[in-house]
Order: sequence, then structure tokens, then C-alpha cells
Amino acid sequence: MRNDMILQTKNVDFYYGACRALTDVTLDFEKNRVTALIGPSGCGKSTLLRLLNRMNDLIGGTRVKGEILFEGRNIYAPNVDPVEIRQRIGMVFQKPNPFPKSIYNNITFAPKLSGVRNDGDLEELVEESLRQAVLWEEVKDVLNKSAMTLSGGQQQRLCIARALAMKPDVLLMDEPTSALDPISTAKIEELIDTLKKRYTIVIVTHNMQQAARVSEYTGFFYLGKLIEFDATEKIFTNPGVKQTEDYITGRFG
Amino acid sequence: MRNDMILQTKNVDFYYGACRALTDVTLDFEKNRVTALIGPSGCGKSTLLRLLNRMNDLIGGTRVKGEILFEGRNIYAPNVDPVEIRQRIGMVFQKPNPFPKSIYNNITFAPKLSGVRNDGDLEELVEESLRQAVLWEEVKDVLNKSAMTLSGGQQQRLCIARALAMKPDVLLMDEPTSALDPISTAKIEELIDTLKKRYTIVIVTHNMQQAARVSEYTGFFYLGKLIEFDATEKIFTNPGVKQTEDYITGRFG
Amino acid sequence: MEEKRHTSAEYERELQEIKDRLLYMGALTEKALENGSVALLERNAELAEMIVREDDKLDQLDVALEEKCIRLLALRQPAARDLRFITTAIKITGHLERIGDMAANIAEKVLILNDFPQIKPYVDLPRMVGIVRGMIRKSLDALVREDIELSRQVREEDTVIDQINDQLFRELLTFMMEDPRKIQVCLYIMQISKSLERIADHAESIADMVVYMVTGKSVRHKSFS
Amino acid sequence: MEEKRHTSAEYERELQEIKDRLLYMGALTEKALENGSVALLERNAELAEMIVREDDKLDQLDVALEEKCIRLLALRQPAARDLRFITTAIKITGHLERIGDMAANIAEKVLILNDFPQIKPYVDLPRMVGIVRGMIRKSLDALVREDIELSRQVREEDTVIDQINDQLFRELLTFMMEDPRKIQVCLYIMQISKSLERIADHAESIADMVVYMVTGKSVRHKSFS
Amino acid sequence: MTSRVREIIIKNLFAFLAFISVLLLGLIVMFLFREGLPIFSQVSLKQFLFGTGWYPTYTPPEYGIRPLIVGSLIVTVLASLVAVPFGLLTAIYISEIAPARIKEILKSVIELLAGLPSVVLGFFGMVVLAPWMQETFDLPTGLNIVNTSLMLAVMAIPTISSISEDALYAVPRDFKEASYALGATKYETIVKVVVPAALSGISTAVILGMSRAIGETMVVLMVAGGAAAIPQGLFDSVRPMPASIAAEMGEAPFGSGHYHALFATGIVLFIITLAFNLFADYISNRFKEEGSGTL
Amino acid sequence: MKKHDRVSFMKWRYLRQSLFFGSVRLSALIIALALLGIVAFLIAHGYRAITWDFLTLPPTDSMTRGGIMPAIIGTFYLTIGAIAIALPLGVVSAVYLAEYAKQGRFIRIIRIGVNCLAGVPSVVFGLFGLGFFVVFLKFGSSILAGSLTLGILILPTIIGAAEEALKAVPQTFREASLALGVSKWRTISRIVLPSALPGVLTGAILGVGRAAGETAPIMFTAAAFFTAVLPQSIFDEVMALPYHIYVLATAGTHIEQTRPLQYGTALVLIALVLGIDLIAIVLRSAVRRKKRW
Repeated sequence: MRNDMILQTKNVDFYYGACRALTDVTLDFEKNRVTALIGPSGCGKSTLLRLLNRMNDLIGGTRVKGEILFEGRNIYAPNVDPVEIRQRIGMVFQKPNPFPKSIYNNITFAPKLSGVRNDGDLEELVEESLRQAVLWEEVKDVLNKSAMTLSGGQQQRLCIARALAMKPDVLLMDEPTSALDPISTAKIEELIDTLKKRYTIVIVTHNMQQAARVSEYTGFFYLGKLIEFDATEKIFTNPGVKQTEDYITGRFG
Repeated sequence: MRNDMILQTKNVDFYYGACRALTDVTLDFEKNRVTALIGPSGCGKSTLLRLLNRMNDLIGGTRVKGEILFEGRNIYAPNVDPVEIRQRIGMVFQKPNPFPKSIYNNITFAPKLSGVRNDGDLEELVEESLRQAVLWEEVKDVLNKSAMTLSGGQQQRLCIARALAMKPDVLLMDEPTSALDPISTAKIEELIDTLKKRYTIVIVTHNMQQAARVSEYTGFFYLGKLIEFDATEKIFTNPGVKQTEDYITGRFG
Repeated sequence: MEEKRHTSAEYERELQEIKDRLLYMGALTEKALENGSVALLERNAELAEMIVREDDKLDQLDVALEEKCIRLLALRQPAARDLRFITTAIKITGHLERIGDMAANIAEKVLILNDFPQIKPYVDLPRMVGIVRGMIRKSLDALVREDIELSRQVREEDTVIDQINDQLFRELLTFMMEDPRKIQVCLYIMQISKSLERIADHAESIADMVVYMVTGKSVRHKSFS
Repeated sequence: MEEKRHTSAEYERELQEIKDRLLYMGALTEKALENGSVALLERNAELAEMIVREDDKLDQLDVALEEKCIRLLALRQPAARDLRFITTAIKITGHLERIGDMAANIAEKVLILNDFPQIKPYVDLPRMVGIVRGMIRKSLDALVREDIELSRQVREEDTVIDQINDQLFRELLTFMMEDPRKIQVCLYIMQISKSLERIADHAESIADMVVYMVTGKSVRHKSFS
Repeated sequence: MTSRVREIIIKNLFAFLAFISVLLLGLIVMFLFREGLPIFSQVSLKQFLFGTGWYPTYTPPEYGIRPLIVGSLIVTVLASLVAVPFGLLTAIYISEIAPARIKEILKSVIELLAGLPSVVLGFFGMVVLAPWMQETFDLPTGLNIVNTSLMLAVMAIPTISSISEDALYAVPRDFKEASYALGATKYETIVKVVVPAALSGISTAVILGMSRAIGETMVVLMVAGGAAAIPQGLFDSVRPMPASIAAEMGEAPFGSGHYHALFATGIVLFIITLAFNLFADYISNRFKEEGSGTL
Repeated sequence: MKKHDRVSFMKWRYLRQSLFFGSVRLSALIIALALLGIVAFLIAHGYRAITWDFLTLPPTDSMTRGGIMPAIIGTFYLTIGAIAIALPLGVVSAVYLAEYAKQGRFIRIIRIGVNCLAGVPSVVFGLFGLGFFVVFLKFGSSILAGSLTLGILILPTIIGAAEEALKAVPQTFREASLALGVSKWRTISRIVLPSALPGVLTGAILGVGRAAGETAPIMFTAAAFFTAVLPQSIFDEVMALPYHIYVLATAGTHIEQTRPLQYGTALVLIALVLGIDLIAIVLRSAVRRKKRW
């Protein structure tokens, strides 16, 4: 059981300056499972997500207490290089954000920098990543076109492919469909379903129904605290905490 | 029956340049009811909404065919002033867009322009509009503070109050909650429910569930055509057209 | 469903309406049973006929309520407790409708019985009716108050009904053996008793569902078989 | 549910699974009825006991399937046809479970009957079992194929079953009057017949629900009362 | 590890290079004071600022720069009176009204106008405007306050116009849509919504335009006429501070009182423009933080 | 309001609009005409002076005849020197401000420093150049001193343009790159700077234009009244076009006679400066059209 927990947070507090954004969050993420984080705006769910690959480093004046273990190692230990962590823990953002480069170069950008030079390897990587992101069939003939010419939904799948090209273990998704229409959303959700066989996925979503549809585990956050964490089925049919129940059933009062 | 139809579109085609965005849309909006327009991105639902108060006039190179009747009068007739139409048909946008003015001045902006000068009248109007938008209790002591200091959900309710201050007959809402979190969304939905007693509401939404929750009638658009229009209950439990059924049940193929 | 109001007053109202309708249906079945009991004791054919006629009402209420529940499922996407409540309501309305059917069956048998001479004073049947009515009321009260204790009581009473039914069966069997002319009458009484026993089963099912609704855990079939 | 695939293959799979489970439950009840019939004809106590034991299985399947449906309602927010299918499935599984209970009841009666001498060759009961089994199969086929015509057939067969049951009742009543020693045996046979009649009712209910599911219109209680 | 070290080195190197701007500003202040302060051994600060006589080559010399300050201020104010309405209206035209093609062209025109070397403008004022004025209004000289102000206005208009236009352009489309949807006309939308929302940017534009005018050298050197006296009318010649510095520095012997006085004038000029710039900075920052909420 | 009142009120609202639009259009027209007028006037008076000799010969006869070649060369040297100093320093500063600096006192100081530097009058730069480079560092009046002075003058322009260009690069690009496990410097050098390059270039070119046209800062630091010989090292004085105009127009002994030369020189200067600006404008609009984010 213990070994299946690829990411763990232990009593994590997080501060923006003097303001505490997360309080005592302890949460285990199981390997090859989709875990959804839900809760109202400002509840800390996105903050937690960005702690998991040290993206919060980019903001000044923040402070982390407690431990975040990735494969048992505290990623906030002083000798840990956040760059390495981010290579192992990929991220997909709310708005699709491909680079203004060709589709091919979008995918190869990071692998090239981390030392993959061989053209054959790169081409293979591009195809594999795009196939995994179920985009290959749509773009295989236009790999040299700018990524900006793709539709919003395609761009988001490209961003997922780009993250996959680094062969990460974990994929963090920060409201990956909130800028997309229902059809693109459905495609991304279906994609998440196939990806979980190979990756551990943590998804933050505004949309409770989405959490219900895609995830195996759900954590409900409120005011910076983890109120309840359980199997998604349990959370949505029979939550253990009154606050969760109220939120799930729309009693925000 | 006929008299209850405050807005009607008759065989409306709409073109952006050479591209036809709407094809032969004929649709009646019943007075004091909430009508939802749903469909995938680019299906024409927002386009139709913006035709209803001539907001599309602001974009160059567009062309309207067919008639749009407001209380029986074609609003695209040459002698009709769009400014007057917009005073009778209010609009609320996707992103809350209060003016960077005080709350008070946001509400009084339009009434002042249309000639309401008396301070007492204006104050009354502000209170009435804010009360209708269920915002009065939250802001009555800070009417002179900038509207920008309000939260997203409050801003959107302010925008609704601002539209109500013109005492319109119809309120158009273009995905009014897509930028808001579930709690604010629930508040706006509840507000829509109370507003329909006095106003006719047309709402465009990405979120099928939202259409199900708030509306009495639903129109499903696909590729610029109105596929099905019926009571919301009918659309969501037993739609008449296969395409609608597929969309409603998530079979986007 | 207690303290916190749903942000949508309309939704809250609709949930309440479902509860009210269920209680109303429950009251109708109780009334039918009471009338059946009275019709039997007072040999009142008119009353019995009315019961049969009124079963229609319950059938219509059942269809309407089920549609309401499905509408709510389609338009509101309820989750957790609300979802359990609505799916439970769909099943409960079916049980209540069945109870109504049973009551009508009983009334039909009463009509037939009234054409025969009474073989002995009716003691057990009125007693069963009293218990069964209490079970229906308690099971629905349990639903409304989310009271698991009431559910437990209903379950206990069901065993009482089963015992009475068995005992009555044996008693009637003896009557039949003793006097073959009484066979037909006894058969009808047996059927009434059996119907009451089945109503009690339905009431127990409702009570079990309440437990599921409140706790999210199924207790059905635990005590069975 | 035919041509177009749902974008979520997982969802489509789960819907299919519900269908498969319903068919499986239907097959189990049919098997139980068939075994009951055999046990009766061959006076096979062992087979009858097995049926009673196996009812547990159906009970568990019922609970599991209902939970699956509620899970799907909570996690997928189905609408329109999918929603009608799932709510229908919740009710159908209840009916199938009840049919299983009836089959077990029949088996219990068969066990008792086996202790008595046979009063006449069983003709009507096996015939009823045959028809009822067909009704169960047809009602579920109607569900899977969304075939309203099959539903109509089920409805017609139900009247046949009602007629056989009535006729058997009168016949047995004559037997009982003629020879009080046969009263007990006849009562049990009556109960078996009644159980089969109730199973047929359940099958008809299932068929009616299929009509609702396919057309969105309720036909229940239309032909009743 | 090496990549982390490299990151740290790069960051600190860049910080140092960025700090050079501040060092330069410090050096400017230091050298202005180093060369300018010695004058106050000859004349008091009060005499220097408020003295009405600027006779640096007389014996004994007089170093009163009040006429120069007055000259600078008057041409700046007059130039602003012309440049602000023109600049602002043009900005409104470009950002709100003009069709796309005209908009592009006009923006380029403004930018080219900004790029016009001041010496050319001075030259133009000197050889075209001055003779014309002299003749038309029968003046003793065409090199006067009005001429200077007009030329300075031409210098300031692009600054005011382009910064205002940026500010207007930055007003979200949402505001305009909201206004139109409420039944406002285009004029009302511009005047009541767009301009107020851009007011902080427009204020910054005006201040920076004035700052540009007051510090401008070549135009005032060539067109103002050079009279170091407090002017009595709008057609008098003046000698604004930059003109005085530019004109006389070549002749002032190194290390002389005159030399130091010119540097001291530079200090005054520097402080005035610094004040303008800090004020503009303050305005744009203040509104950035609070939003132009209660306008 | 009665219906009649409402109609006339609407008419009043539209009248107000027409008046306003009229004045706005008029002011835009006047400004466009001002530029056209000045340029047209200079062309009309100066084009006759532009000959091959004018462009390739040094001035002769106490600058009453001959060409302006040394001034063109001088301006070229000064401008190249200025941009060589300001561009690297400006871009690096902008990168620091836009990418590395977090909120704090240090960055606030730098920002105020840059803003103030931008507002310093050009003549004060001249004074500073004189005091620091010419006198204190003993460069004398030279290309070096002039280039340094001009470089400092255009530094804030370059920083501003570069920072703007960097800020226009969507934050999401940086996040995307960092989230892929790419280090900060590589994110900047591979993603941010290439995206910002056109903007930086535009800024640099505009800086060049500004440097070429400035007069006051070089008056005391680099510009010679007259030299017949071309500069041999960066410590030599040079002639420069702007200063040459000023000299011809104000300090010459035969101001009226040399008018054609003045017009010609002015024409060459504006052709140079406006030409450079035009390149920047065209480049920018081309890039904007291509840009998709």
C-alpha cells in the first residue's frame, strides 16, 4: 500500500506573505490513479497543485511548511533542484499554452534541452507523445505548422503531448478544460481515462461533475483545508463530512 | 399565445463577411420565461444572442437577413435606432465587466444618460436595482467604493443590477457564469429564477446542466442551425431529435 | 437537508414536494386500509367499492411522482444525499402504489366476503390492519425525519405480522378441514391476510430504503433468507 | 445508444454492463423457475432446496446493480434516454429480485408438496411456468432491443396467465370441497399458481417500463383498474 | 548542480547590469553638483534662483536665473495648452473612431513626428515661422514666446498622443460593450467610460509631454530669441534654461563662475524634470494599485 | 419623459456626438498636415541642394560651399557607438526587470532610476558628458565621449522597449517551459527572448533614430564646428549632421547665403532619421501581423 503512494503531502502549510493559503494538508496520491481536487474558488486546490511541482517557486514571498514527498523524497529539501522535479512531474494549464513554434518543435523543445539529440529518437518521441494524446491522426501531416493554428481543444491535447514527451511519472492538470467547449472537454476527459494506465494524474477542477466523471479519488478543499478525501464514488454518493455533502449537493449557503 | 412572444426571429440568416454563421433561425421567446440556448462552440448561439440587441452592429462586415421582431417591430428596420433597442433589451456578459467607477455610478450610468437627473430618483433606482440583483445587503454601505473591489460573483450581480436599472423588458445573458466558481454560479442561477417574474431572459450557456437548471425553454443549436426548440424538461428527458439526444447524453462523436 | 438551505430555493421546494407527495400517498394507502377494515367489520359494500375506485388515484400519483423524480434527476443532477433521496423516492412510490393495489385487492375480497355469512368475529384481521397502517406511517415518518430507529421498529413489526399471518393460516386450515362449506370464505380471508402480510413487506422495504438513504449503506436482504 | 458512441468509452461500457447484469439476473430467475418446475414434476427435494439457497445470489445482484446505477447517476449525470434507461434499470432490478423471491417461495411450497401424495398430474403449473419464463425473457429482450412490440406480447400473455390462475383456483376449490383431506395440498398449489401470476405481473411491469424508456411515455396503469 | 550555479551567476550578473542605470543617474547628479555647486560660493541660492539679472560675462557678473526659469515655464505652459487638446483628441480619434487603415497610417505619422529631430524643428521655426510672424503681425522679431510654444507643442503632441492612445487602447473592450449594451451612444461611451478609465494614463501622458517640452533644448535655443529678461508680452523673446546652457557653455571658460552657473542651471532644470517624472510615476502607480475606482 | 421630449433628447444626444466627432477628426487632420507640411517644405527647399558632391565632399570656403560628408560619417560613428553601448546593457536590464526581479526595494530603485533617466533633458546629458567623460575621464571632445553620452541618453528608451516586448510574451509560455523542467535561463533564452526579439529590435532601431537626431548632448562632448579630415580614432572630434545644421543656421557668417546648404543638410537628416523610424514601424507591423498570441 505504502509503495503505491507516489506523491504525499504531510502537514503542509503554505503562506503567501502573512496570509495562510493552506493549512495542515496531508494527502496521498496513489500511483496510476486520477485524483481530483475540488472546492470553491480560493479554497487552495490550485495552490496545492502548484506546490506539487514547485511551480509556486516563481512567486515571491511564499513559504512552505511540512513535507511533500515524491517517491519518498521531500521535494522541498534544500538539495533538490526544482528543475529536475518538474521533469518528472508534468503540468497542463487552464488555458492551452503551446509555444509559438511548430507542432514538432513544441514537443521536442524540452527533450532536446535535456539531451535528446538524435533525430530518429526525437521523431519517435513526437509520434509516441502525440499518439498518447490522441492527436497524432489529426496532425501527423502538419507537424511543421505552427501550433497556434490548432483549435483550442487540439492545443490543449498538444500541451498534454508536450508534457508526456518528457516521460513524466505524474501529470498535474489545473482546470484543463475550463477554457474548452463541451466536445473538446469530453475528448480531454476520455484522454485522461486512457492516460491513467501509465501516469498518475492530479486534476484540479471547478466542475464537480467533471471530478465525478474522471477521477478515482477526490479531495474536497475549503478555506485552505482538506475537508475530506476519499474514493470519488464515496464522495459523490455518500460523503462522510457534512461540509462535503453540502458542497456536493449545491448547498453553498 | 401570439402576444406572449416578446421576441421573435423569423428565418434569420447571419453572415460574417462571406461566412454564414446562422441559417434560417426561427424562434420565439416567451415573455417572463427563461430561454436557454445551448450547443457546441461555434454553433451560433452567442451570435444569435448578440443579434437580439444589435450588439453585432459593432463588428464590421456583417449582414443580417430575415426579421427579428421585438414586440412585433423589426429591430433591423432602417428607421430603428439600435441605442433605443439596447435600452429596452439589457445584456450581461461572460466576464463581469463593471465600469471602473463606484458601485453607485455603475448603476446610475445609463439612467443618467437617458435623462434621469433627480438625485432622489437615482438613489431609489440604485437601491431597487441592487435589491433585485440580491446585492443590496452586501454593498449598501459601500456604494461609493470602486466596483472593482467586489468579488467576481458580486461584480456579475452588479452588472445585472446595472442592466436592470434601465428597466429593460428583456435580459440577454451570454454565459454569465462561465468565469465564476460554483458558489457564485449558484447565486446567479438563483437570481435568474427570481428575475424571470419581471423580465424575459435569454441565456446562452456552455453548461448543459445550467440550461437544465435555470430555463423553461431550451434551443439546441448546431452548425448555425436551430436543431430543436422545446420545453427544457422535454429536451432533457425526452428530446425529439436524434442530434439533440446525442448532444444531451454526451455522444458528441 | 436540515440546517443549510440549498442556494436554489426552487430545488429545495421540489425536494420538499416529493416528500409531501410520498406522505400524501402513504396517507391514502392508510385510509384505504382503514376503510377496508371498516368495510369488512361493518359489511359495508359501498365503502369497499369506493376503495377499489380510488386506487386509480394512487396509480396516477405514482406515475406523476416518478416523472417528477426523473425530471429532477435530469434538470438538477443531484448528488450524495439528494440523489439517494430521489432514487429512494422512485422506489418508494412504486411500493406505495403496490400497497394501494393490495388494499384494492383486499376490498375486492371484502366485497365477496360480504355475500357469505361471517364464520367468526374478525379479530386478527383488524389487528393486522392496525399494525400494518402503523408500519406504513412509521416507514414514511422515518423517511421524512431520517430516523433509523423508526425503521428498526417497522422491521420488528413485520415479524409480528408474519406470525399473525401464519397463525391465522393454521387456524383457517382447521376451519376448512372441519367444515368444507367454509372453505371459500376461509380462502378469501387467507388472501386478505396474505395481502396484509405483503403490505407489511412493502412497508419494511420502505423502511430499509430509508436506512440506505440516511446512511448510504444497504440493509436490504440482510435479515432475509 | 445505437450508432453513435459516447465520447467516454468507459461510460458506454458501464451502461452496457447494466444491461448485461439485468439479462443475467433475468436468466437466473428463469433458471430458478425451470428448476422449480422440474423439482415439482420429479418431486426433487434437493433441486428445490438449491433454488431457495440460490435466491441469495439474486438479492446480492440486486443491491449491487442498484448501487451501480446510483453511482452512474452521481458520477455521470446522464440525461434523456440514458437517464430513463438507468432509472428503469433501478426499478427492473427490484422486480427481478422480487421474481427471484417468488421463485424461492414456489420452491418452498414444492418442498412441502413433495411430502404429500400427488392429487393429480401437474399440467397447468408447468404450462404457466413456460409462459412466465417466456414473459421474463421477452420483457428483458424488449429492454435490450428497445422493442415495443415484444412488450405488447408480454402484456397479452399476462392475461393468459391470469385466466389460467383463475381457472386453476376454481378447479382446486372443487377438489377441496370434494375431499377435505386434499385441502392443504390444494392450498399450496394455489399459492404456487398465485406466485406465478405475480411473477407474470412483474414481467408485465418490466415490459411497461421498456415502453416508457423507449418512448418517454408512461403506459403503466393505463390498462389497469 | 552546475546548472543551478549557472542560474545564480546569471541572475546576479543581470542584477548588477540593471543597476548601472541607477549608477548612471547617481553619476549625473554627482557631476552636476560637482560642477554646479561652486557657484554658490559667489552667489546665494536665493540670489541665484530669484535674481532678475543674468549677466554672467559682466564684471562683476550677475547670476540671477529667474528670467530663464520664467522663460522655461511660460513656453512650457503655452505649449501644453496647444498640445494637450490636440494630442488627446488625436489619441481618441486613433483608438476609438478611425477606420483600421487610417488608424495605422496616423499612428505612424505620430511616431514619425516624435522622431523629428528637434534641430530640424528649430530650424523650421527659425526660417519659416519666424519671418512669417514678423511680417504678419508686424513684430520686432519672429523669434518669440508664441513661436517657441508652437514648436514645442509639435514636439510634445506625439508624446501626449501616443501615451494617451496606449492608455485608451488598454481600456478593456468589455467596458465599451457594457456601455453600448446599456444604450449609450458612441460619444457617451468614449467620454463617460473610455476616457475616465484611461485617465491615469492620460495624466501621465500630459505630464511627460510637459516634461519633454521643458527640457527641450534645440527648439528654444533657435527660436526663443534669447532675451534673458522677464517677458512682458507673448511676442517677447525669452531665454529658457536649456537655451542658456547650450548657447553659453561653448563660450564659458572652463572652471569659471559662468561655467559653474550653467551647471547650476542644469541642476535646476534636472530637478524640475525629475519632479515631473516622479509625479507621473506616482500617478500611474497609484492607479495601477487601486484602479481608477471612484472617478 | 413624454414621447416628444424623448425624441428631442435623443436628437440632442446625437448632435453632441456629431460635434465631438467633427473636432476629433479635425485635430487628427491638423497633426497629420503638420508633419506633412514640415517635410514637404524641407523637400521643396532642399532637394536642389542634394547632389553627389554634396553628399561626398567636405565643406569648403568657410562652410559656404561643398558637402557634408564628414558630418554624415560623424553621425554614423556616434550612432553606432551609442547603440553598441545601449543595446546590450538595455536588453540585459530589461531581462532582469521583466524576468528575474521580484517585488522589492531593489527593483523599485532600479525602476525609478530608469524612469528618471528617461526624463533627464538632453542638455543635461550634455552637461554630464562634458563633466564626466570629457573633463573627468579626460576623453576630450571625442567620438567616445559623444557615443557614451548618446548611449546613456537612449538607454531608457531601449530598456523600455525591450521590457515592453518581454512583457508582451504571455506568462503562459514561461509557465509551460518551466513546467517542462526547463531551467529559468534556458526558458528566457529559448522561449522568451526569441518571442520578444522583434519588439526589442524595433526599440533598438527607434533608439538609433533618436541618437542620430540629437544635438544638445553632442554639442559639448563630440561635435566639431568644422573638421576637414575624417576621424582617425575614437578620441577624435567629429562633425555631426544635427550640429552642422545648427551651426550653419545660427553661427555662420553668411547665414543667408548658406540657406540652400542648410535646407539640404536638414533634408538629409530627416531623410535619415525618418527613414530609420519608418523601417522600425514597418518591421513592427509586419511582426504584429504574423503574431498569433
